[in-house]
Amino acid sequence: MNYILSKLLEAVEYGKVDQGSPYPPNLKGMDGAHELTQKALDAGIMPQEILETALIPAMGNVGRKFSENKIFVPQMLMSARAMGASMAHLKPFFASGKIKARGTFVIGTVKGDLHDIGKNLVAMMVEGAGWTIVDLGVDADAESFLEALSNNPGAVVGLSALLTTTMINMGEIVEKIKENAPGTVILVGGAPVSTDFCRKIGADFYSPDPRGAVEFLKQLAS
Amino acid sequence: MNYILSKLLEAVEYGKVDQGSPYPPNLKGMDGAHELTQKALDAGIMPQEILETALIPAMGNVGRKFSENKIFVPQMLMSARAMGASMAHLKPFFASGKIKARGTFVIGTVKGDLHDIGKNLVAMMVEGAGWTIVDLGVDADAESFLEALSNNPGAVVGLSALLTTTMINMGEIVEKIKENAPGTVILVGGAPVSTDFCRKIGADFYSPDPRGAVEFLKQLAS
Amino acid sequence: MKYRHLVITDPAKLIFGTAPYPVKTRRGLHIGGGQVYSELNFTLPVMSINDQTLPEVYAHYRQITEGALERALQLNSKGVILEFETLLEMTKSPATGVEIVKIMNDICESFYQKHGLASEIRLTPNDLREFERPALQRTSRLLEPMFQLFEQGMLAGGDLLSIESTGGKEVSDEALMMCDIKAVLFSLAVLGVRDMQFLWEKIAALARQHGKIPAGDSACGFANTAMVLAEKKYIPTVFAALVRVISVVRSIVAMEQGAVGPDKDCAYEGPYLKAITGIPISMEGKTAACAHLSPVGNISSACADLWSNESVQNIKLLSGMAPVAYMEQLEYDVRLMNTALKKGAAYSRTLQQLLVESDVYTDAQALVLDPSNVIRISSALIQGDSYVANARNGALEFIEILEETLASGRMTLPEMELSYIPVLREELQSIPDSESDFIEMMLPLLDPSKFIPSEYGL
Amino acid sequence: MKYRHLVITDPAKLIFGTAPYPVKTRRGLHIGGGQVYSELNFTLPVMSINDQTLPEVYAHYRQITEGALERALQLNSKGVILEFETLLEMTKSPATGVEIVKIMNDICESFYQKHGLASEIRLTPNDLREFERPALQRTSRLLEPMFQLFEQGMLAGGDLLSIESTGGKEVSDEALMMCDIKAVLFSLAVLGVRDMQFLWEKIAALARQHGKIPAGDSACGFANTAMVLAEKKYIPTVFAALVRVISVVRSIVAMEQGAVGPDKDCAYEGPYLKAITGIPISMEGKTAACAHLSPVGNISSACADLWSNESVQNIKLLSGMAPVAYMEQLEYDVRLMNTALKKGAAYSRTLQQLLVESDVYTDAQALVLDPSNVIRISSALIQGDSYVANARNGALEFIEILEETLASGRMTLPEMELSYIPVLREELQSIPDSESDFIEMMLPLLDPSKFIPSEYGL
Ligand code: B12
Ligand code: B12
Repeated sequence: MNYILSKLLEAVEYGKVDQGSPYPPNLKGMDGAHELTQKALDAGIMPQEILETALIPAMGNVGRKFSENKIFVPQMLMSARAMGASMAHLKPFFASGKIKARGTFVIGTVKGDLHDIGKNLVAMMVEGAGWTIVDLGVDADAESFLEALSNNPGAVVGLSALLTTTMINMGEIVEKIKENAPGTVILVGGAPVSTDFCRKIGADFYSPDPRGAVEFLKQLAS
Repeated sequence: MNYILSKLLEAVEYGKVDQGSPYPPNLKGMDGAHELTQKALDAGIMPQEILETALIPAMGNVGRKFSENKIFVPQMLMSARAMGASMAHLKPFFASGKIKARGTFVIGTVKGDLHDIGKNLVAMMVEGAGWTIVDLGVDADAESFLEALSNNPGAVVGLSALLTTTMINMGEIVEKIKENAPGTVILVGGAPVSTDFCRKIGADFYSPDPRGAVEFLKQLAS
Repeated sequence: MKYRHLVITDPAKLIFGTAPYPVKTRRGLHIGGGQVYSELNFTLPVMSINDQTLPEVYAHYRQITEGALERALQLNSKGVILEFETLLEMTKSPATGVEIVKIMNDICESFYQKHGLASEIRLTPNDLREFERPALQRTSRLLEPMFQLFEQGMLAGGDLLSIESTGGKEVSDEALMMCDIKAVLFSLAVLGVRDMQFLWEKIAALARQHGKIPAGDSACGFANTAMVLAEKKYIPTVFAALVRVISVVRSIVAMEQGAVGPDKDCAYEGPYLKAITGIPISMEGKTAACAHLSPVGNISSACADLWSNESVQNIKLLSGMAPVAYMEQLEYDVRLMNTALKKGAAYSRTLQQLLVESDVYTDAQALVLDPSNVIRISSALIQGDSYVANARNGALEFIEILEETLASGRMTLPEMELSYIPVLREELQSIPDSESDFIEMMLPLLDPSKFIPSEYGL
Repeated sequence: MKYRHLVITDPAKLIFGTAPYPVKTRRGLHIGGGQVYSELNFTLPVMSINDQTLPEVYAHYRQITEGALERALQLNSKGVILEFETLLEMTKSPATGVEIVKIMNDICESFYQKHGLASEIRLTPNDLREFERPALQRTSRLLEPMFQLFEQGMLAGGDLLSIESTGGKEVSDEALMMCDIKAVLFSLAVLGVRDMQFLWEKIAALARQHGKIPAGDSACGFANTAMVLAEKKYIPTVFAALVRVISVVRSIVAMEQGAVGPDKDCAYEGPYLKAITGIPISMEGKTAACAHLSPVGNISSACADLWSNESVQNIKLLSGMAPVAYMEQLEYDVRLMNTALKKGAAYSRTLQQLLVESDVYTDAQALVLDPSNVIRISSALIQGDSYVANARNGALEFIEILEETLASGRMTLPEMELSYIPVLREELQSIPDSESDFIEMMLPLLDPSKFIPSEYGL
């Protein structure tokens, strides 16, 4: 692998945002994702290659370590920030079509429900896997999902719910989506949700954790 | 009320089978259901009246006391035996059409399941309420219920299950009955069964105890 | 009866975590050797078992085992017993049961190798014979799949062998409902004993052959059924308590034939078996509220070597899957007992005292589990020359204790219950010493269509 | 902070069932007056709440209340608290919540009249304000239905008033995930404290007006969330333990404004509040495994006056409905503690010792609940001149204790956890004494779109 890219991979994996950022202590003063991405572009490396060879593998490593309980969330969040710093440079190339994202992932916590810690983690990890995220926040109703889908045709949807009295709203949202945007793939999750429930409401996939969602999306995109 | 009938009611309520039976101690040596029924018939009382004015109210009292935890099962069983002694005299009149039973109740523990203590209690109390019982025993499949229904058109069905893996067989039996004998009313019960489950499989009524079944049947017959 | 002396005579020595003859398992559990372990039992949620659903069935057992051991590990568990109590389809087609044992054993082994967490499987096939009515206890072809599952299941890693056999149940079912204590005693001390001799000779021989552990056989269909019926107020608690005492002479036959414990959880003869034979036992109480309500939530743990939840479905609670939640609850109960054991006899005695006193006078069934009463009744249970006499003596001794306790004012019972006591005593007193006399007395009173005497060697 | 001295200074006096200032209820419970009571919490199974389903919703609460009290009665319960923690729809339309309180109260009253079983309802409306983002903590129109439910609900029989208010959560949610201890301390000791002052002044006044009991407000959204995240190994347990300590200065504001306890269960500041203010408290541990897994299953009961299951859905288990099963489990735990209390201080001290020692060195969050550590940290929590200084001092004292314990070898932590300790200490030490200095330090570091300073009087 190109030296700059391998450095960038390391910077993202260990959450080094830019040269000035104090974290992680052992990379103090060294280039962060910000500088390394600029250098890579300056060196003529294709944006798509930067994404595929450095950023996504880095976040893949982070996701693996996280799901093996080898790192805590803050480390993962720092990696996500470093990836964000890198993406800022790449953004123009998405717009121009020079980079193709894996796809768009529309995610939200369903109507009546405010629990978003889990949803945010899922969004972050899916973003790390190279997807564009449209986050509808909490208390999101069917209409807002339909709107997001009409703005992002072909997007995959993720629904989160933590209450036994709001997970039932998932059913309604799934129904409306399947009616108005047939063929849309829908993932569901949240503590009270189960495979059985997923099947029952006609959603496509349930995962108890972000990792499962990422794996499923990986297969979907390939 | 006629004196003989009121004595008969008492005999059944307190489980006095016949003169010789030692139980209950305080009715020692007195006439039991056996003798009193004979006397009532000899006195020209109509069989239907014996059933309606003495036996069923007696068992109604028993059922009430039982469900208020004022007596134990053995007392209830003794009453059922006393009622049986009385019914032996009345049997011919059922055959000749002089007495009309409330209806026929076909009950069984479903396929794969051997738990029958609860089922037996239900059968006994429904019998006490004036119904003819067809007991299919344990491990009963859809075919045996259909056969019983074809022999007893219009009968009400009761299904019992105690295992999470056999209650599911209730669904299959309900389906077959509703298909082959549409209009059949089906009751379900047993520890793991619930109102939700009853609804889900398309049965008509769930009761957690025999009393509820008796009440439901009472309304059905009236 | 083989046992003529108590192994434990001092109530203070009849305590949780400690049995005179501990049982060592393959992965190093030392049951009764100074600490209590959790025994987790579980079952399927509402679903059918057939060829289509088998993958799902296996997935459930995999999820349960992984989830439970993961949680036990996180809680620094000292070790776990997982009871696999089969459902009909898993015994009828032994291959299904064996496959589940394999799945579970692989997971146990991997937790042991990777993390040092020791766990073992108790394999409890269900007694298929009762599908035939009247049951053919000795000649049924259904014995074949049952013993196939025992043998292949133990080879697949089901190291502790148990069953809740049902010999005698044909008579006891009705007897329980009628509170007919003589018929109950007949079903347990005559039919039950004879069937246990027949079954456990075979099970123990198989276990010996393969170096596995013949554990025990609790009178679930009798004593546990009685408890559930008493809990619903269908029969008197006094009666249910007597059934428990009488069960002892039936369940001890497993030990006479070579079973070494840990005895199974659900009928609570355990403390008696421990006092008389010295084996370790499994018990259940408050943490089995998922399976049935209980009048002996605390006191039942007073002498436990394994602490069990009886059974919980694999369904989702707010925290996660129910077996994982119950694993946690068991582990914390067990931690408390183990902390007391570690701190020494004064502490474990005090904890036991609290466990006992918190329940003992609230229910006749609790009274039966008080360690000092266990010792006293156990002495009565081994004095006679026949199982029948022993069962009767034990039962009468319990009535003695009950009346003393009532007279002392420490316990009160409603009139409805009290009125049963003299009747029960009288009936028990009418029972003769000799089995053959008793059989002669009972046979005419029993419904001949319900059971086949020759299937019990009668 | 109003409290400058500890009400309990001797760890031996910080014990279950006994609080310096017990609370007497309408039907005669004497919480903290010498015995522990069960507090049962429950919720709906999977279903939606709307006009069509309301009858079913009511039927669930009726079934839960009847089933639970029936079981408590059968187990000779000394009394029960039923917590009605509302769901969104029951606060948004207060009439729905009030109707449920009525249904529950009627049943409580009838058990009291017919059987003498005393029970009370803890009414816990949910904090609607968080539906607006950023939340309008003081000016939101959503405060209206919340206070309607408080007032009409207490008149309908919801005698104990609680809430798990969320002021400050806008900042803490992210801070927890980043393990940003300064931001957590800001969210609790600045925003949380200010919002609690605002809310509890009102709640206490309403309660006074109607002669009801302003109970307390636990930092569920902070400390309980941290525990759940730590349980998933998403954040270090060391960090979660610190959040618990810091929560104390926020939750004690309820008492400063007039709350008298029993404090709510789920964030475990209870023992601290009891030591500092003398109020009785509710706690939860192993018997809340239905709601979330726990690293403090036994030790959390060491100082409990109410013992709670946090929450269980009304679903069917093998034994019956889950709330009934949990009622039973709570009652047996409570019986054990009450037996010890009745036998005297030596027994209750021994039981407490076992409860504490069985957990204390297994998790940093358990260490925080050891009564002697509670006293030591509590002293640190009341020495300073501001909530900020107090929170910081308490947190640093905990780090001190943690390091002593690690150094003594009684406890070990994985490297992943250990590496956080010096970082956390350093960050805590950088926090100034004065609130205004701290605000000045923090404001530039926080995302201004997330919260509105003026809604906290800043
Ligand atoms: C934190 C929390 C809160 C916080 C929420 C903070 C926030 N910003 O999210 C606060 C305090 C605000 C809160 C409020 C309430 N809560 Co709350 N809360 C919790 C708690 C303790 C932890 C939830 C959590 O964050 N877990 C950590 C995250 C990381 O896990 P997670 O959400 O499960 O997500 C993971 C997976 O599920 C999955 N996932 C999640 N979403 C998705 C989506 C997809 C597509 C996929 C593939 C995967 C996936 O990946 C995630 C990462 O691993 C739970 C307890 C519990 N046992 O879960 C109660 C709990 C969910 N809350 C409960 C209740 C009752 C409430 C309130 C009603 C309380 C009240 N009366 O005030 C309000 C409701 C507000 C509302 N309308 O939503 C109950 C629910 C009971 C019920 N009937 O269902 C619970 C179970 C607590 C309990 N035991 O009683 N709560
Ligand atoms: C007694 C009993 C047995 C006895 C049965 C004796 C008999 N002749 O019935 C024996 C020992 C044989 C037995 C065997 C088994 N059992 Co069993 N058994 C029980 C026990 C302890 C009590 C059941 C009972 O009789 N209750 C008393 C009666 C009066 O109550 P009831 O049956 O619920 O009936 C009442 C109501 O439900 C209602 N009702 C019942 N039917 C109907 C029908 C209608 C129409 C209506 C309206 C009402 C109604 O009215 C009744 C009166 O109030 C339960 C534990 C429990 N918590 O229920 C386990 C239990 C049901 N058994 C269980 C198991 C696993 C088994 C075995 C597989 C064990 C094994 N491995 O060997 C075998 C299975 C055999 C089979 N294929 O059926 C599990 C079930 C787990 C699961 N997956 O569902 C339970 C829950 C025990 C446990 N906690 O693990 N069992």
